[in-house]
Amino acid sequence: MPFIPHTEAETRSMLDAIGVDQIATLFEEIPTSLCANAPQQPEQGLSEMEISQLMRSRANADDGVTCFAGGGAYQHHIPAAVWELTTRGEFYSAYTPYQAEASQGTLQLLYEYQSMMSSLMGMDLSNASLYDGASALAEAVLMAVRANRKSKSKRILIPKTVHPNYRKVVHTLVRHQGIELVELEYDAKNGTINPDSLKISDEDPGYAALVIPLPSYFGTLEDVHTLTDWAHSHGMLVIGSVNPIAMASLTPPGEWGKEGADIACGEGQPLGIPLASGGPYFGFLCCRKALVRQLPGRLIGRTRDLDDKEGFTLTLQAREQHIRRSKATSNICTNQGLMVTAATIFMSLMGTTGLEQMASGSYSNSHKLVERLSTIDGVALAFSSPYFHEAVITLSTPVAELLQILATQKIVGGIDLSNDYPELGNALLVCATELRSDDEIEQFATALEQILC
Amino acid sequence: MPFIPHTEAETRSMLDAIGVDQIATLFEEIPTSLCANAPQQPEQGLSEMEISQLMRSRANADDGVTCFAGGGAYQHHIPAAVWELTTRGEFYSAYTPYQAEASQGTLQLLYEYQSMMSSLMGMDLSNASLYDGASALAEAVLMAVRANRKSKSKRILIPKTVHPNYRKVVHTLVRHQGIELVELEYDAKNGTINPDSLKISDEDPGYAALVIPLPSYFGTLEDVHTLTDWAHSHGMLVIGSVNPIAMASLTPPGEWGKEGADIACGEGQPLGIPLASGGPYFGFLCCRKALVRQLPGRLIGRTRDLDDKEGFTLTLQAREQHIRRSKATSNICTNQGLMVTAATIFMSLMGTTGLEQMASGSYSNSHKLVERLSTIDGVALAFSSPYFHEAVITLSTPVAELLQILATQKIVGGIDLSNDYPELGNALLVCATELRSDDEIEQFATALEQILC
Amino acid sequence: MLIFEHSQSGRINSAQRTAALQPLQEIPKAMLRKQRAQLPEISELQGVRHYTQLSQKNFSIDTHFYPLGSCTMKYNPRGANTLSMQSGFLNRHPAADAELGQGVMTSLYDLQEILCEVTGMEATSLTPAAGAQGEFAGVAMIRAYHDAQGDTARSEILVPDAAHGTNPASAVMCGYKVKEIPTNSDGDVDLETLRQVVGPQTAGIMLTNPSTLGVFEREIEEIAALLHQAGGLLYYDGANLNAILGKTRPGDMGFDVIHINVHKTFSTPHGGGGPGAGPVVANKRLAPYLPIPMVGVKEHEGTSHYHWLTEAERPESIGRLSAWSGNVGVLLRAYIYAKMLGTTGMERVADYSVLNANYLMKQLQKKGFTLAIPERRATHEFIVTLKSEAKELGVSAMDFAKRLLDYGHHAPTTYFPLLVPECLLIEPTETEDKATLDAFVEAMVAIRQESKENPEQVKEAPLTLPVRRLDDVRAARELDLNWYNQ
Amino acid sequence: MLIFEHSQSGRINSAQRTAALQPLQEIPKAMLRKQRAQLPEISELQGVRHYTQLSQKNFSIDTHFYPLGSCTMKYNPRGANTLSMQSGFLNRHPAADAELGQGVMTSLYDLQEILCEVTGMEATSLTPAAGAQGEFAGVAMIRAYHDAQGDTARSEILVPDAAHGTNPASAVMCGYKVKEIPTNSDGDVDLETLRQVVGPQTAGIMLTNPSTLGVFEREIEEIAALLHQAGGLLYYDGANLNAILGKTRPGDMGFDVIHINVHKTFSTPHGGGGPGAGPVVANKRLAPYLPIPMVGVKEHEGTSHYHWLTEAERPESIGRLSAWSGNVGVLLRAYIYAKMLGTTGMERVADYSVLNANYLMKQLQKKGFTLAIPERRATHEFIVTLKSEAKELGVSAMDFAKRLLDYGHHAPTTYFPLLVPECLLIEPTETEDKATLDAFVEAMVAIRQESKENPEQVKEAPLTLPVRRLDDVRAARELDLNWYNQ
Ligand SMILES: Cc1ncc(COP(=O)(O)O)c(C=O)c1O
Ligand SMILES: Cc1ncc(COP(=O)(O)O)c(C=O)c1O
Repeated sequence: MPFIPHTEAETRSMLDAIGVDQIATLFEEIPTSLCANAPQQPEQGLSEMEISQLMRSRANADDGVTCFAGGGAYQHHIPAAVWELTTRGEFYSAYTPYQAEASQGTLQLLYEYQSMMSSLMGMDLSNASLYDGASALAEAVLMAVRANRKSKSKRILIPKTVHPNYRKVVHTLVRHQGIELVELEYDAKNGTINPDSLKISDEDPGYAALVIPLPSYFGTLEDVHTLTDWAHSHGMLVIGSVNPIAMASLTPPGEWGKEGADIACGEGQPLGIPLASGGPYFGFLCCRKALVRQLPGRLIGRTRDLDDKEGFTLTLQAREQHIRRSKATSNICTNQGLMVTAATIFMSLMGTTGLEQMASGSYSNSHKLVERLSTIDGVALAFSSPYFHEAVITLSTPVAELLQILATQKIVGGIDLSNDYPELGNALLVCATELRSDDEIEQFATALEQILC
Repeated sequence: MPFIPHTEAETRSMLDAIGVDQIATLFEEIPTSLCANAPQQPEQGLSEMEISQLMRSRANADDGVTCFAGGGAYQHHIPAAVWELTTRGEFYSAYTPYQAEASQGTLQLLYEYQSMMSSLMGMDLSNASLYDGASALAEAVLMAVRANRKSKSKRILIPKTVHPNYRKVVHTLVRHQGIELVELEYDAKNGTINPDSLKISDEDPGYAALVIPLPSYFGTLEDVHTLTDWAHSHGMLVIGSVNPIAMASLTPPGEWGKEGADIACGEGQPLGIPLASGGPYFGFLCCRKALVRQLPGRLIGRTRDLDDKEGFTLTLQAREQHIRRSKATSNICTNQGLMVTAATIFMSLMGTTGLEQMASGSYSNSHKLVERLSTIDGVALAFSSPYFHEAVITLSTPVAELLQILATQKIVGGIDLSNDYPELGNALLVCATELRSDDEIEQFATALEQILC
Repeated sequence: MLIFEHSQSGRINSAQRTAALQPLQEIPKAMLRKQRAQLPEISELQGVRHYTQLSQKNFSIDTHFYPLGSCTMKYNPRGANTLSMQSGFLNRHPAADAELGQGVMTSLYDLQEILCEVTGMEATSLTPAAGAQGEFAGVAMIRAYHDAQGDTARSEILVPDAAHGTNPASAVMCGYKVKEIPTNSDGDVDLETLRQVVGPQTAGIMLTNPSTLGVFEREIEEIAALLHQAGGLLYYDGANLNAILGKTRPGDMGFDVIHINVHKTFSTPHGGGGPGAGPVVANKRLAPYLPIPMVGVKEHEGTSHYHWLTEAERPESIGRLSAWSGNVGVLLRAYIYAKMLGTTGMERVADYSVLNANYLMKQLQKKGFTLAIPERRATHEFIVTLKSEAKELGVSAMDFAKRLLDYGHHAPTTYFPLLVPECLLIEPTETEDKATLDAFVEAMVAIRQESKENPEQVKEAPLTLPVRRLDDVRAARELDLNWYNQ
Repeated sequence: MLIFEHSQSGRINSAQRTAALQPLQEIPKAMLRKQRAQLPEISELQGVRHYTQLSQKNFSIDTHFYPLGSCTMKYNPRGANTLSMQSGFLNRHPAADAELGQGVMTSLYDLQEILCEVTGMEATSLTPAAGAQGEFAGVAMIRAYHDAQGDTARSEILVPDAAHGTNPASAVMCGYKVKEIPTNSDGDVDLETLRQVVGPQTAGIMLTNPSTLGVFEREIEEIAALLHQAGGLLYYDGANLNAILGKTRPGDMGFDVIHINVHKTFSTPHGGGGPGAGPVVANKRLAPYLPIPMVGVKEHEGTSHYHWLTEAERPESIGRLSAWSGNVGVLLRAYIYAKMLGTTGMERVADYSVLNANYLMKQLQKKGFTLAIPERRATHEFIVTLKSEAKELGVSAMDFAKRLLDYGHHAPTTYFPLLVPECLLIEPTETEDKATLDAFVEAMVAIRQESKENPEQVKEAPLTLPVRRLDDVRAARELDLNWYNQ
C-alpha cells in the first residue's frame, strides 16, 4: 500500500473507534448497483525502483536534441538555483495561500512577482498568474470587453501575426459569451499588420479592443506606437501580447504610444520555465490600475498584521469564483503558482542586466542563424522588416519532410508554417536563443544543406 | 565577478571606511618578492551557462552503463526523497554543528543515525562518520591498539579476504605508529580464512586484534562465531569490517560468537550513496560502550537545555583534535556529514523490511547471475562456499581484455582480481544488486558468451 | 525584508551572464525600451538566502498536516518529481516532431487509458490546465453535443448550492445560465426541486459525488435518469474522486463527462496554488467533442508510434484550450503516481481516505463537536459546524482555524460549502497516520478549552507564526500590489 | 520528536520495496541475524516531513550569515551541485574501465592542473578526503622523502602554537613528535625560538599563511630558508588559501607541499560537517611521494585518454588513503567552481574576502571592540578579543556568540586560536554584501549594550532558537548516544 501509513493494528483500532468491523462498511451508502466493475486485470502498482527504470529509459529516449524552434516556447538558460529552490517542499507542496499567516513565503514571493512583472511590462499591476500565454490572451479579451463600457462592442481586432494557436484558444474560450474575433491581415512583405486593414468604415459598429503582439509570431516588430494611438482614438482598449524576455530590450506595453497599452499579457515560460513539451508554463496578465476590478485571477496585497507588522494576503477576492461564483471575472481557481515561483527566482537571479543579456544573445544568435541559413541555395528570409529572436525563412522543399529528416539527426529545425499560413509556401519559423552555440548553428546549416541539395 | 556582491560604490565606501584608496593596499604586508607570477594566460571564468554545457556533455559521455561490479561499492536503489532532502540548503550548506543551538537539525539527525547504525550492527554505539570504509578500518585498528591495554601488542591479524585496497589504506595510515599488519591466508577451496593460519605458537608475542570481514571481499561468509571466540580467547579484540546492507540479514558484529565483536566498521556507501566514481562515501565505526573514549570522530549526545527541553550536542570532544591536539584519538576534523544525512534518511525510508528486501534481492540476483554465467563454457565459480551478493568466477581468458571489450558495450563486467590475487588465475569478481533486471543479466551473459567463444 | 530591499544599483550576478550585451542593431530606436526594467540587483547568495528563508515561512504537506477539505492535500511523492524533471522530458520543445518525444507521448497515452479505466469512460483529453478549465471543457462539450443535435434551446445548467464556485463560473463562461439546486438536510440534492426545474431548457447538471458536503449522493442513478430523460447531460466534478477510486465509477453512475483534478486525487503538488491539470474524460456520446490535442497511436512495423490528434483527426472537438497541450509535466507526475498505485493501490486510496475521515469525524464527535450531517457515513471528508461554539463562546470557525496554525496543523477549509454556518470542511487524506489525526483532535479540544478560559488568545491567533492576523480590509482598501508603485 | 517516535511496528513504506523477501537459501542458519535490526518503521510522508522540519532547525549559508573564522563559509553555487549530480557522474562504478569515465576523469585531470597553477607547485593528488587527511599525506610525504635520503633521524615536526588542532594530530599519526613554536605579539612566528629549535632532528614545519591569527606571515622567506638549510621541509596548511588566491603562491614562498581544503577556498558545501576534500600539491622534490591514485593522460591517435596512476606508475608514493580515489563528487564541485572563476575570478576572491575582513574589522574597532592584533592589516579574517567585556561586564565570548544567533547571525569561531583569550575569529568571506556586514556590527554593538543593561539575557541566550543553551556537561556525564539503548 504505497504511501498509506496504517498498520493492521491501527486500522483495527480505528475501525473499532468508528464502530464498524471492516472498511467496506464505510462504503455502504454506495448503491451496490454502482459498485465498480472490478478492473479486468487488477494491476499491481510499480515500486519506485520499477517506475524509475521505466521513466528513465523513456526520458533518455527523448534526450539529446538540439532545438531551433521557438514560436511561443523558448529554450533559455535557467540558473540551477531556480529549480533547486522552487522544488523545496515548502513551495512545492503548499496549497493556495488562503491561510495567509501560514503562507507568507508564497504570498511575499507572489507580491514580489507582481512587482517585477509590472516593471518589466511597464504596467501598474500584475495578477499572480493564469494558465498560459494563450488563455491569458483570452482572459485579456474577456476583461477588455467587460472593461470597455463605452464601446459596448463585443468584437475584438486580432491580427494574424498573433500565434495561430493563441487565436484558436481565444476563440474556444470566448465564443460562448458572444464575443467575435475579427482578424487583421498582415503585409506580405513586412510580416507585420497590414496598415490597409486598419481602415474602419463609419458603419462599423466598433471594437472593444485591439490585440498587438510584440514580437509577432513571425518574430517581426509591429508598429506598436502607431497602433496603440490608432486604437485608442477609435475607442478601443489595447491588449499587448508580448514576450517577456523581449521586454527587457523592446518597448514594453506600458510605453506604447501616447498612453500605453491598457492590458499586457503573454507567456511566462521564457522566464525560467523548461520547455517540457509545452507545460506547465504560466500566463501573465497586467493592466492599468483603473481596470483592477475586472482583472481575473489572484492578486496579492501588502498589508499589516495585528502588531502593525508588514504581511501579505490575497486581496480583492470578490472578483473570484470562490466568492462571486457565477458572477466572477473568471472561473480560474488553481493557477500556475509554482511556475511563478520559478520565474520570480529567475528574474531575481538574472536581474535587469541578465535579462538584457539574454535578449541580446537571443537576438544575435538568431541573426547569426538566419544569415548562415540564407547562404544556402533554396533558403530565403520571408520578410524584410527587422525581427527580434526568430524569423520566417522559405525553402525550396516541403517543410514537413525536411523537419522529419532533421529529427532523425536529433535536430528540431523550427516550426512548419505551411498549415497555418499556406500562402507563405514552404515556410519555416526558426529561432536560436542565447543557448545555441556557433557549432550547433553550423551543424544545423550543414544538415540543411545536405537535405536541400 | 561571480558570486561577489560588491558594487563599485560599495567597494569605494568600504575602502574609505578602512582608510585606504585601493584594494591592493590591503595586501601590502605580502613581500613584493612573493607577488605571484601572474598566470601565463589569465583565464576568464565560465558562466554557469557555459560550464553547464561543458559538464552536461561530460556527464552524458559517462552515462548509460550497466554495472556488475561490487567489491566495496554497490549500485543500490535510492529513494528519490533521499537526495531531494539531503541537498536542501539547510543540510547542504551548514557547517559542523559546533554551535549546537543553531544546528539542532543536523545534530538530531546524527543522533538518529548513531542509533540506527548501532542497531544495524548490534553494537552499543556509533560515531558520526569517518571518511570511508577503508580509513574506518584503519581507525578501528588504531583504536584497538589503544584499547587493548592487556595485549600491549601492536600487531594486527588481517585476513587476505579483506578488500585489498582496505589493507593498503590501513598500511598507509597505521605504519608510522609502529603497527604491524599480519596477513592471514585464505582457503583456496572455500574462499574464507584458512583455519590452519590461526594456529598461534607459544612464542608468538600476540596480537592486539583480529579483523573479520563479512561478507569477505570474495563475497563469501567467514565463520564469524568461531573466529570471534578464538580471538577473544587469545586476548585479541575483534574488529568486524562489514557491509551494512548484508547486516540486514546476516549476523551483525554485535552477535558474533559468545560476546560479540568489539568494534564494527565498514563502508556506508550502500546506504543511499551513489557510486560516483568512488566518493564521497562514508565510513562507519561502532563499538562497545567501554571503548567509547578511544573512539575517533564526532559523537552526538542527547542532553537538555536551560528549560529542561531535549536537545542534542557534540559530546566527548576531549577525544578530538581541536581540544586534545597531538593527543587526540585521530586527526579527523571534517568528516562525511552530508553522506550520513543521506544514509539516515535512506534507512528511515527503507525501514528494516526495506533493507531486508534489498539484501534478499541482491542475494538472489547475484545468484541468478552466477548461475547463468556458469552455464557458459570457460566460466566457473571459484569457491564452493556460500556467498552473499557477489562471487568470484574464473574465466578461460585474461580478465583485463575481456572487461575492455565489455566496456565498449557499456557493461562494467566486474572487478579484475588478477593483480591482487594472481594465484586465482583469470578471476573476476561479479555482483548483481536488486537493481539488475533479468534482461540485463542475460545481456551480460550473452556478451560474455560471444567474447569467450 | 523584500527582495527589492536587498537590491543595490549596479550589482550584477555575473555567474548568470549569458552573452555580451550588444546593441540590437537592426531594431528601430523607437522600438527600444526607454527606461530599463526594474528587477532586483542582487548577488546569487542574496537570492538563494532570501527565497530559502521565505520558503520556511510556509506551511506545506512536507512540513504540516493539511486537512483542507476539497483539496486532497496528500503526500506528493518525491519520486514523481525527480523522474519528471529529467532532461529528456524538460528539454523537449512542444512543436518538436513526435518521433523525438516517444518517451513522453507513450506516458501520456498510457495515462489517457488509465483515466478512462478509472472513470468508466470512453476517451480522455489531458489538455485542461486545471479543474476549472476541465469544467469549462466539459460544459462546452455538452453545448457542442446539443448544438450538433440542432438542440439549441437549452440554456441552463443546474448546479447544487453546495457546489464549488468554479462550477457556476465555468457554466457562465460557456454561455449558460446557472440554476442553483438546494441540498436537503441529509446532504443530498433535493430531488423534488430537481424534478421541478429539469426541462427542455436544461442543458445539463454539474455534480460532485461525493458532494462537497462529504457524503455520497445516494440517488445518483435517479438523478441521472431524470436528466437523461429530459435530454440533459451530466457533468461530474472530479475534485472528490479520492473517495471512490476503484470503488465506483462516474461512468457507471450515469455521468457523461468528468474532469479529474490530478493535483488532488493523483497527488501532483499544489505548488502554492498550482499548476495542476484537469483532464476531461467522456463517454461515447461526448467523446468526439473532447478538446484537442489528444495523443493517438499508430502501429507501424510492429512498434507503436504516438502522435498528436488535432483538428484534422478530431473535427468535432471544442478546440484548443492552451497554446500547446496542457501541463505535461504535471501529467507525467500523475502518470507516475498512477503507475505506482496500480488499480489495487487506487482502491486502497479510497479505503484509507474514507477510514481516516470517518475516524476523525467520530473522534471529534465523541469530544463533543457538532457534525453537519451526523447520521451519515463520511466519505473522504466531513463537516464540523462550530455554530454553537460561536454562539456560546464567541469564537468563530475562523478563530479555530487560525489557532490551529499555532498548534502546528494547517486549518481545514472554512466557510465552505456556504450553506453550513461556521463550518470546517475536514479532509485528512489517506497518507496521514493515526497519531497525526489524534493530535488534531487534541488540538481542537484544547482550543475549545482555551476559548472558554482565554478567548482573546484564540481570537488573536495565530501567535507563533511569522505574522499575526492580517488586516484584509486594509489590503483591499489601500491596494498595494506593486512594490515599485507604493 | 525523534524519528523513532513516529515508528509503528509493522509499518512498511511499500513504495520502496525492491524485491520480494525470500529466504537466503544457501546461507547457513548460524550466519543469519537473530534479531531484526531496529530501523524506523514510518511512511514516506512521515520521513519527508520529519527531515524537512529538522532541516529548518539549522543555520546554514543558504539561510544565515556565517562568519566562522578558519572555515570560509561562502556561497556554495547551486550550479555546482546540479551539474555534479548528473546520472552519468553518479552512476559510475569506481572500478569501471577508465574509458567509461572519460567525462569525470578529464575534469579531475584539469583540476589537478589548476591546483598546481594556483599554488605554484608541480603535481597534485586529489585523493585526500579532507584537510586533515591532506595533512597526513603531506607529512607522510615529508617522511618518505627523508627516508628515501636515508635521513631517518629526523623525529620532530614544528607547529606554531596558533595552529589548527589537526596539524599536531596529523604529525603524530605520521610518527613524529610535535614541537610547538610560540607566536609573537604581532602574530608572526617567533623567529628567535624557531632558530633555536630547528636542527638535524627537524623533519619539517607546518604553517598556514595567513596564519590562524588572520595575519600574513611576513618572514616566510626567512623561515623557509632556515628550514631548508637545516634539511627540513615546509608544509602549507591550505585552509586559509582564500586570502591569497591569485596574489601569492605557497610554492613561491618556499613551501614543499600543501593541502587545499576545497570545502573552504573552492566553495564546496560543508554539508553539516563534511564531506570535503583535501588535495595535496607538491613541488618537484616531493611530487614522487604523492598518494595514489592520481589521474594521468596519454595521447592516442590525437585524443587524450585519461587513466588512473597507481603503484605501477608511482612506485615511490606513500600509498592509498581511501578505498578508491577520494571524494570525487566534491572534487567535481570544486572543479566547476574553479572553472567559473577562472584565474581572474580567483584573484577577486582574495581581493574581496580581504576587503570584507578589513572593513568589518575597522567598523568593529570604531565601535570600540578590541582587536587582537590592531596594528596590522587583516587578511580574510581577524580576531576580536572580548577580554575587557568579560572582565567588566561578566559576559564571555561564548555569551556573545550565543546571543548573535538570536540576531540571526551564526557565531564566529570562539576560543580559537587558543592563545587569544575570549576571542572571536571572524571571517566574513567575499560573498557577503556590505549591508550584511553592517548588520553584524550593529548586532555586536547591541549585544554589548544589552550586556550592560541586561546581562542575564545575554548569558542565557539564545532565546529564540529551537532550544535554549544546552547542558554539555550533562551530555558528557550521562552519555546518551543511542536511542535504542537509553
Ligand atoms: C469541488 C471542486 N471543484 C472544482 C475545483 C476547481 O479545480 P481547480 O482548482 O483545479 O481549477 C475544486 C478545487 O479547488 C474543487 O474543490
Ligand atoms: C587552519 C585549518 N587547518 C586544517 C583544517 C582541517 O581541515 P579538515 O577539516 O578539512 O580536515 C582546518 C579546518 O577546520 C583549518 O581551519
